[in-house]
Amino acid sequence: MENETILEVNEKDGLLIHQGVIRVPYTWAAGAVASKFYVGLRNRKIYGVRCPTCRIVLVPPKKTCHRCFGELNEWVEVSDEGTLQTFTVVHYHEPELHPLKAPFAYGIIKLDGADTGMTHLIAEADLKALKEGMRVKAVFKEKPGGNYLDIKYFKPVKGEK
Amino acid sequence: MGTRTAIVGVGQTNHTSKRKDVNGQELISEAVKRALEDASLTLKDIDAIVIGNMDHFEAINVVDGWSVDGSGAFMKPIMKVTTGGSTGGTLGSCGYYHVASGLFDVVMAIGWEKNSESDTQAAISTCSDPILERDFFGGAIGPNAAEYAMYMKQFGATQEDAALVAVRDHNNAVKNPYAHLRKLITVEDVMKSPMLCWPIKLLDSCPRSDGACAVIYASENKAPKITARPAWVHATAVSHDYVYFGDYDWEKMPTCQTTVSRVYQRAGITNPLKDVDVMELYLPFSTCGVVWMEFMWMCDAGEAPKLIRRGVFDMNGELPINPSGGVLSTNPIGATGLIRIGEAALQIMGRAGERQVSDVRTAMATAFGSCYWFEATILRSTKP
Amino acid sequence: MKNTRAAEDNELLAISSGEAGHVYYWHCGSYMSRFLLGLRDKKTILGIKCSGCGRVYVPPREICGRCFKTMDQWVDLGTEGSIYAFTVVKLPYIDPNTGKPIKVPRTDIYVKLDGADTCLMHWLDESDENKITVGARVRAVFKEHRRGTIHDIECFTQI
Amino acid sequence: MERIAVVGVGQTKYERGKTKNFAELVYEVTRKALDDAGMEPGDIDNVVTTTNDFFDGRTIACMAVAEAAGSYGRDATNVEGDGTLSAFYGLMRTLSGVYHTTMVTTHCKVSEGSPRKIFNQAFDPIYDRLLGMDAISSSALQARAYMHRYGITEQQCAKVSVKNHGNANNNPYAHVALDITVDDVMKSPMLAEPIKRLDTSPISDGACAIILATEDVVKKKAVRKPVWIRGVAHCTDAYRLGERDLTHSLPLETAAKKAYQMAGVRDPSREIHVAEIYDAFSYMELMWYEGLGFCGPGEGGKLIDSGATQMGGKLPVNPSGGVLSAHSVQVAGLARIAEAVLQLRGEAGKRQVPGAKTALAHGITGICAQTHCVWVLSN
Repeated sequence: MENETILEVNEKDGLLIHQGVIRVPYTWAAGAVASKFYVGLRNRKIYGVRCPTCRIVLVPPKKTCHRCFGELNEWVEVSDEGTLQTFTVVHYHEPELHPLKAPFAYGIIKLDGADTGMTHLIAEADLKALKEGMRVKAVFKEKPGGNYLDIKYFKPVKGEK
Repeated sequence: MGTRTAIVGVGQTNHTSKRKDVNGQELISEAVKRALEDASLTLKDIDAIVIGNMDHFEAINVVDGWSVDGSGAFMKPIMKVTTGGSTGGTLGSCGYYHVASGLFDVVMAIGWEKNSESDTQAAISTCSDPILERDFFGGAIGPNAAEYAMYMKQFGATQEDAALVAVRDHNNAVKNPYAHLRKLITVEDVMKSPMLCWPIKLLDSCPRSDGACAVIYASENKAPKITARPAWVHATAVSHDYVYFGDYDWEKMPTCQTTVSRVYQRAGITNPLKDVDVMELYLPFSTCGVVWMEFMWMCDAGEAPKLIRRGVFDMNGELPINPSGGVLSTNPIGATGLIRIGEAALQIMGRAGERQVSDVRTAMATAFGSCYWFEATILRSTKP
Repeated sequence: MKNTRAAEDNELLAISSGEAGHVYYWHCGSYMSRFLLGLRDKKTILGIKCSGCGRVYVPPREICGRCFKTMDQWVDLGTEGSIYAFTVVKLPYIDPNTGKPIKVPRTDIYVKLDGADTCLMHWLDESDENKITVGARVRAVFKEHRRGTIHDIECFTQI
Repeated sequence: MERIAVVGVGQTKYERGKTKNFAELVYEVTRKALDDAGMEPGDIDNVVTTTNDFFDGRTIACMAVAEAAGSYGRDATNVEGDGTLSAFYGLMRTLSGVYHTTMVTTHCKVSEGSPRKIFNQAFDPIYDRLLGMDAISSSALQARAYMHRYGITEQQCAKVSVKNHGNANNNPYAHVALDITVDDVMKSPMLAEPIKRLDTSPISDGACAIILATEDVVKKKAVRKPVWIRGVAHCTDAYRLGERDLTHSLPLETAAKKAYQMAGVRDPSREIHVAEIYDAFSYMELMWYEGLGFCGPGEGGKLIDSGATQMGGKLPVNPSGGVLSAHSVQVAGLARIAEAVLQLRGEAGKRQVPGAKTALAHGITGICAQTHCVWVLSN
């Protein structure tokens, strides 16, 4: 069965169903821009880029502005605190996908100093008390791995219910 | 009748084995910016975009949406087309039909691949039917090797004849600043390179590359305003005849024969050696540059080695093939076919730099992939 | 991936997908199922003939693309044929099924079964290319334990 | 634009776990579309197939359906995305003067793969893919943003589910037909707030094909009841959710305006007689009402409350039951076109909107409907 695509064969009414798995491993180059962002997270700093034409700060950063197609190279540090724009509390289980166990929340957070929202996880929170406009703060991972989860999640700022 | 359509701009990245400094979107944007610059246009002038690659090389679903930051498709129409190795040809056709339909004036086709992000052979082997063929599909090399083995036996051709094709393409690439492999080689180098699948050796084979290419198509109203010498599309054709790899009648390359006959007929070409000035052919192996010549009406059966030995297809020959260095020197798979079209267009437009063939009026580009599918495009300096 | 000592401005990171796999349940459909059950239960290879053009297809399928017609003439092709093409794979590329390198050398062949117009792909139990010739006669070797996959044929062997 | 007609349509019944393979599904619908058009395979001069390598579990997935779509000996190509986009490419090819009769096919067996993981692969591998979002959780972010901004209620979304699942009772191709109440929807299990089980579309397998032809072909072949394409447009939003206005679909509005302009439609709420739109989740139908100009911004809830979009209303939306009752992903948009065609021919059976003369079909693709494609058709 090694080197065979088909792992399981199911038969029903003379018809076969073949079960297999595709496991092609990928390594995606983050590129210079995202790398700089992740190096920043390692130092607990969140960087964005300013588009001089559109006068907006984009977080996470990117190389080209989607609006004016200009090259972005004006780096700015933004706050690790921001406002929750929208969110959802997830109740179903998808262990191979979800970094947290349901129930947990996803949100779009506009960090102070940024003009675009950042999608992320919301935890250490009373999920029933989440609301739009709520203040949240990034919780950094102890041992950064150089990826999006170097921010573990966002949590409500103290004083928020 | 449809709108007459021309290519007015071409941009490509400096292709290489691995681009760590950019992600996929950023790689794409390099080609897009160069194409816009080549045509002296801005993104505002682009009415629609088509993009393509092969999904399992990078594992990005809905590439059209993902690409926006690189392709410039924000608040524009974009769609994705893909047909495996021939994706680049498919993209060119799609760009052409966008304009020919009369619905869009200026359209950009983008092909890209970051082959470094996965194991190319693992990803490509998923193109075969999982129930039947996946575990036995070691790539296109097997049949192509057998094809050449039979050709040698039947016509007395040699491995050196194929090596001459490899030398031609590799050495042409030296003059192409965008090519991935740019090193002068000799027939001896080819013959001494490691045997991959007898009689095909390493230097007879295409590399895998990271790269992107963008080609801008414009309508007959817009094209002459954008550039003084547009490359007019006279014909495109494709043949997708087969489903299983085992179905293929590869001894006769019927998909190549069908496609080539169709474009020649549509463009009024009877003798390509006389009627076409330059060709950019998707030759995945040097051996194809020998065997397929007869299917492309270049010569009678088995005569190709004579033409190759005589240098007919060299830069200074009667019909230069692959001045860019071809697929043997550069192969970001989803872009490869589009690079052929872009290079053919540059030859017509007279913008091919050091690899320019003089006075090109008719150029042909092909693409090849999937289940031995074949695509072809004929470009001319005159309106159809 | 995590070179923390590199200078900040030059450090280039990469993101890895890890070992995740994607599970699929491919339905074989009635034609392919009958073919696979032929291997499993009768140790024979079935093809199908088009009443329009007379081509015999293996693997069998519902339609002849050339004639755009439904096919229903099943043909028992037996177990023998000849090698149409072959390649000895020497590059241990990543097996998309396991994420690990395949075992090499491995000989992939295109077999033209007697009476068929298309080829069946499989393995040959010979990895020395000097001992393999195009046109050589081959026979399917069946496994003892068969479950209705193409691997019910262990491999082909030269007669 | 030269007049191009849809001359034939074919659909499978949508269901989970269809036993036919990809090619057999596609052959079923190409055969049906040819019979429907009164054409022979020889009348088709080119083919556009639609595949997705992730759903099909193979790269170059279009290989599997080439014979079944009729690609042998013909110029053929392949789109990856919603079927409305493949049909649009088919329209371009038919208009180009190179071809005259185009077969467009699409198939998807959502049940064979892992749809949530497949959808997750649309997220950026460099950034937020690791969050593990899929169609439900990302759409939930959009649903809440939209509902919060305009005060749309969960009950109003539930009404879409009740309407469309009910309409599905009249559609023999539909996968999930239900007689349910708003209360049933509200009580169905919460998946990702505010989206509940009955606000979502099912996992369906199926295929659809349509044939496009020039006016000359329509005349020559004496096509019965051609349905004319009056306007088509598509448009794409920013990639990242945080860069979009999730509460208002600018690309939908843009595509709709362009399609209406081509079609000469000034007031869609009066001139469109029936619409088949891509309601992957119940809230989407309300948002798309607004983007399509069936009502003003934020008035989607009021429009469903008014009953205008029910069968018998002023502008019935999704008489077929829509995507909520059959969601064979890449097929869903082309099925909307096929359903619109049946309506305009007066052949929609029990789901027929009487006297429909102008119909709208709509498709989406991408995270939170990043791309929209709008079709206006008339008889």
